[in-house]
Amino acid sequence: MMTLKVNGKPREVADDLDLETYLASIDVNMRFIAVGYNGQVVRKENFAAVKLNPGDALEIVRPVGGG
Amino acid sequence: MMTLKVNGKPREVADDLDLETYLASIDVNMRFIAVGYNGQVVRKENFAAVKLNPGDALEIVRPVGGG
Amino acid sequence: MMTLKVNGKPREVADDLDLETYLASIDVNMRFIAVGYNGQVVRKENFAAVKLNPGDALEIVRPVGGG
Amino acid sequence: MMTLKVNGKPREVADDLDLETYLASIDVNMRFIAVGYNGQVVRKENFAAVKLNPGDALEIVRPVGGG
Amino acid sequence: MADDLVIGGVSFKSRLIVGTGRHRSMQEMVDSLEASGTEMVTVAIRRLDLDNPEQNILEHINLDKYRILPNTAGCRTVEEALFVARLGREVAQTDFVKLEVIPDAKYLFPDPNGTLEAARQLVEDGFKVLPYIHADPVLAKNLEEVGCVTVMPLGSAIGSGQGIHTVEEVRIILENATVPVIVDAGLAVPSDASKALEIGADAVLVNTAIAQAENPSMMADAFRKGVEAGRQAYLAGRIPVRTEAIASSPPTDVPEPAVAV
Amino acid sequence: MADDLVIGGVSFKSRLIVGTGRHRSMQEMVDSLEASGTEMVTVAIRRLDLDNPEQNILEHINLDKYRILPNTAGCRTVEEALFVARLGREVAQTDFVKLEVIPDAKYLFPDPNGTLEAARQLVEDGFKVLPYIHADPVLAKNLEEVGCVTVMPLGSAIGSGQGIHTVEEVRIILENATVPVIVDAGLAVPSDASKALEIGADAVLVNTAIAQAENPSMMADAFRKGVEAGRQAYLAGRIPVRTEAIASSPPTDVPEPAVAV
Amino acid sequence: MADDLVIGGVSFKSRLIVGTGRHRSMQEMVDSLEASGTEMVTVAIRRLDLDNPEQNILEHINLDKYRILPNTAGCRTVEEALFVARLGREVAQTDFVKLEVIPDAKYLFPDPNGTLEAARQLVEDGFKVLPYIHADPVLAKNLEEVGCVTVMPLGSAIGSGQGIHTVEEVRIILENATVPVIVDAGLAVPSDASKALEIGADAVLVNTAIAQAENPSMMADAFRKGVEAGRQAYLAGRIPVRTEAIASSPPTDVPEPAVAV
Amino acid sequence: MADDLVIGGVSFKSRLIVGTGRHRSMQEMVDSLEASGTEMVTVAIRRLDLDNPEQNILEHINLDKYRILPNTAGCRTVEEALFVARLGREVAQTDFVKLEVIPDAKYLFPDPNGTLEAARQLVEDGFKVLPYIHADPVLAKNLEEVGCVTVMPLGSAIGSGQGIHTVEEVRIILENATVPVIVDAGLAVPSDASKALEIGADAVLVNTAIAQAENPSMMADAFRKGVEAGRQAYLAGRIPVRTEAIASSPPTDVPEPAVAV
Repeated sequence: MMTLKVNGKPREVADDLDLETYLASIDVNMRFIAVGYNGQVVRKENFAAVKLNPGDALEIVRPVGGG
Repeated sequence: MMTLKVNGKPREVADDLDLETYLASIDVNMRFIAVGYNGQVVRKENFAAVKLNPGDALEIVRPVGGG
Repeated sequence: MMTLKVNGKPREVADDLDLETYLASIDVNMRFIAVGYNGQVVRKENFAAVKLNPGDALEIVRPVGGG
Repeated sequence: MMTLKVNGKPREVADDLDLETYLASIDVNMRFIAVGYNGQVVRKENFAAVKLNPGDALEIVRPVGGG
Repeated sequence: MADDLVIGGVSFKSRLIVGTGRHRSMQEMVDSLEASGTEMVTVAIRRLDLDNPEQNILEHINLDKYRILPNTAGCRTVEEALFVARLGREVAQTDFVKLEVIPDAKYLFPDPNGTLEAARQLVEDGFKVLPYIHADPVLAKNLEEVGCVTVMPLGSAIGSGQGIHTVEEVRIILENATVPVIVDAGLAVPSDASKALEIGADAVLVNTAIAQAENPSMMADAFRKGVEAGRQAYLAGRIPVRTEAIASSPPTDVPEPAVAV
Repeated sequence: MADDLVIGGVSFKSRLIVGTGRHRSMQEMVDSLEASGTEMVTVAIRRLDLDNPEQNILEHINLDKYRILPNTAGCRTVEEALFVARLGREVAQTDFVKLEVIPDAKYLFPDPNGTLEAARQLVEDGFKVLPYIHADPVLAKNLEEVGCVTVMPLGSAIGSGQGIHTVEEVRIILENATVPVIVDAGLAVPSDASKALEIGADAVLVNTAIAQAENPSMMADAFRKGVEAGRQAYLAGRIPVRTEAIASSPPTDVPEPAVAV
Repeated sequence: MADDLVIGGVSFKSRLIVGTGRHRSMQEMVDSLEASGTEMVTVAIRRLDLDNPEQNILEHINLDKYRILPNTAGCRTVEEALFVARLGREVAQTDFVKLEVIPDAKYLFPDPNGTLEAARQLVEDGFKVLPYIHADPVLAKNLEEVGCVTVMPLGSAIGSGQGIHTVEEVRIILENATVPVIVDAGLAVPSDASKALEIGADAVLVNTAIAQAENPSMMADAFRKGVEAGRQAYLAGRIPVRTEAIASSPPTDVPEPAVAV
Repeated sequence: MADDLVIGGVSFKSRLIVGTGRHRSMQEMVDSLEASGTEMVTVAIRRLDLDNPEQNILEHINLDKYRILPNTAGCRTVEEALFVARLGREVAQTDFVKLEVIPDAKYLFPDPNGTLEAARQLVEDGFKVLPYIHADPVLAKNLEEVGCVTVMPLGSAIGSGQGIHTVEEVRIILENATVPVIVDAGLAVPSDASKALEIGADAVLVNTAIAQAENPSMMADAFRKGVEAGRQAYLAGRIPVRTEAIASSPPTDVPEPAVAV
């Protein structure tokens, strides 16, 4: 197991995990979302290529009402 | 002949004249007009009954653009 | 005895009384005041001449702070 | 002779001249003025030490009415 | 949404009353009345030119669409106003009259006492009186009490295009009024009209702003929309004024560009 | 009348941009977007709640009708704004971004220097940047020079409903601008929107005034009309402001109640 | 500089008239009259409390320094105002009267018709009448014509501290007036007083702004200075308003940080 | 009452800073400085005219009475401002500088980013910087954070005489500021100065309003009084603003003209 920082909170996840698999594991609807990985935005097509390491910071975001 | 004051100007008219005859004599289109006779408003139906005397003041008016 | 209306309130006073005597009887300081008698203002010099009758209305006034 | 740029205009001056000598030569009242030499401000005590070279830019300034 | 304006027992869908003065041509006037969506238009009463009688303005106005509101513009005294009001009633066959008693030629401000006196007599004489007044809350109340069917406080000087200087006074007039309050004079742009209706005014009267615009019909349509916008905003319930800001986007859960440790 | 607003090469018929924040329900939001006639709506970018993921707002918005304008609301620094702008681009698949760099929580006023720096980097990165700024004419010009596709000067504090305090500054921004000028923040009623467009502003952005009105859909429709009224008035050519009055009725030929001599 | 204010034949050096109401103590009143530099103070006329007659306010006011101006505050009708004016004349042995006919308890706005009628009768009765009115230019002229020695247009509601809403109307009153124009009611701060005098008003009347300030004497002195400042600015001839800037420093001969070539 | 204004460690009794530009004569300038009661005056730095050197302005100003505040007027860029600031320091032997970075010739509005950058460098170089800025609360805070000894938000365009358009923004700047806030530019009359000080501004800077008045000395004295009035009013605690009226005379015990029954 390893610990990631996901949306500001620590999360225990399995070792040896890629971003795409992780997102699938937590049932994130892929439509109209974006993911920041250690401060960089990752295009959807690259999710599989991103291997997660302990301490990685993920920001999984979606649009909300705003002005 | 006698002199009336019509719309502020003196006018020579025949003696022994009524308002209706006078208005007809000067080709006033009767639609959408009104007549003041010595400061009183005369209804159309009474034009014939108004005998004109020397010095009478007539105001023959119509609507114009206004705010 | 008779009843006057003084500053809006009924007051029992002796019969056969003049305004000057009445004002003296109630210790009114004569300086900077004025008196209305049945809606008329009475000059000071005339106070003695005003005989009071039942139902007379007196307004005894002085200046107060105002803008 | 050499050419300096003084207050934006070319000026012919003798060769081998220092700032103090030059200012004296043009009768500049030293009170309440300042001198910029090639974009640097020169303190009065250093005027003598500044040797002038062809093409040097001098700004000789004084205060004027301003808001 | 049934939200009619009722003046003297007559219902109106439009809250824009339009003046017919100062138009560059009869056609521009007709077109801008059409574009404005108005249902009541003012006219002035003047002497017929006996030497060359041109066509009568009422021949150009569709009387089935537009109610005529004769005014007493040009009258400086009570006596003049009464006479012109009665001539206007005869001309347009209506008991509606826009009462103006205006001694002052420079700013065309109305005479409060003369207006009240004339209103009293015209009401007695059976008129439905719409008096043009300074935005004086006590005068407005007095006119209502003598039986006027509206009050028409001014925004600023007639034709000045200064907009509405009298917002605070109009608010107070509205608080006390039981008859429709129509803001008249000085309006220049649709936002002036909207503003009046947003604070609760029942209608506005516009003339010069339309007639003298470069494109009167387009401006008339703009005022139509501005009046509708203002009325709807009044009914829709505006937000309060606050000193400080309130974020329109949620203040929390903002993503952080934190890099890995 | 072809009078489109063009922002970053995209044409819009509507000059009303609407925010999606602070609505009482998704249905009220959808209905008021519809009533407003807008073609572009703003959204904020926030962390997904992993524990209870509610439905995504973009599932409710008809993307064929409304262009999405992600904002960087909530960002206090350049770095945060760059990150959120890039997340927003990914979320909404658009290169449009409403840039907000707001260090001040009380009045939500933007940082002029941070905004300029972030704008510079986002333009380089290919964004079409719509920056939210104080109504500072020099800053507006600087932002235009670094390649922003509009400037968005504020009227007053976000959500304050104070209206437009910055009319004079906006006038000056308009004089110099070669990109569209969109007045944003503080608008409360349609007359605020009309006023902005009457002086030549190209569009307005409204959120709280609609979302928090008692009747959001009616207010949205009112703003639609107010914006159209203001734009038309600008195009129709308003009357000048005069110090004195000009009669809207002819000053001469007034009938006189003269009695016979 | 001989620049006296003359009201009803009486000369005043001070252009600040002060009300004596709403003070927290007689001493605060006396001190702030002193600090204000005023030469005329208003008082109200009320029933003596026969049961416990406290000391008379005029015992506290130096009648050699301050002329007394009795008012008719509290009167709603012409009849009441006439009666109270006559009582006031007797009380203070003066023919000056500040006329108030105020039917409205909420905003304390005056009745234009009642005020004109009462003024007419009081002038006939030998009074020097200073009428409190709405800022209505025609009414102001009418009051002058019946013989009032000043007109006193209101700035805003009495005691409201809203300042002067009626600047444009006061300007017009000033254009036409041949008697002194005194702005009364609503003033809150010295800038309100200065503003009135800067546009040419002859004096101001202040009460609540001084009496209810945290420090009445300091505020009274501030108003004294503000009134003097406003009058001097009027006499000194202000600069015109311009749309564009004009540099206060010379635009040319700016030194350049040019480096050597 | 010890109520000094402290700027950069220097105490001032007067809260009026005066510019020396645009005077019709040196004598008028000297007289109006005297009348203004100021303790600090601004000067610009310009090239000496080598061909006809007229007398130096500082020969006319009593340096024991007036602290000199050189400005960087005329500078469009950071580089120019740094150079002119340093020349000014040498000319007047002071580390005080009024920083102006103004790229815009028409309205003379300052560059927020250039001003911040120049301020940062001048502070590092040991200057006491008084920056002229748009009334932008965030920029004002940024300038304070880099070490400026005041901020000087503008009221309106320099020399325009439009007064203070930025009252709301200045209020917010005052809320957050820990350095003195000096309102500069656009003031025309003493009421403008009073207004600024009444809301808590620490001082004002005035030039054109005095120099170009018909009578500069009288106007200078008027501004002196206006500034004192405004400051005292601020300290004396103004009355609150109310929607409704409050009678300044007692509402009860009004005598009644009741006649006998």
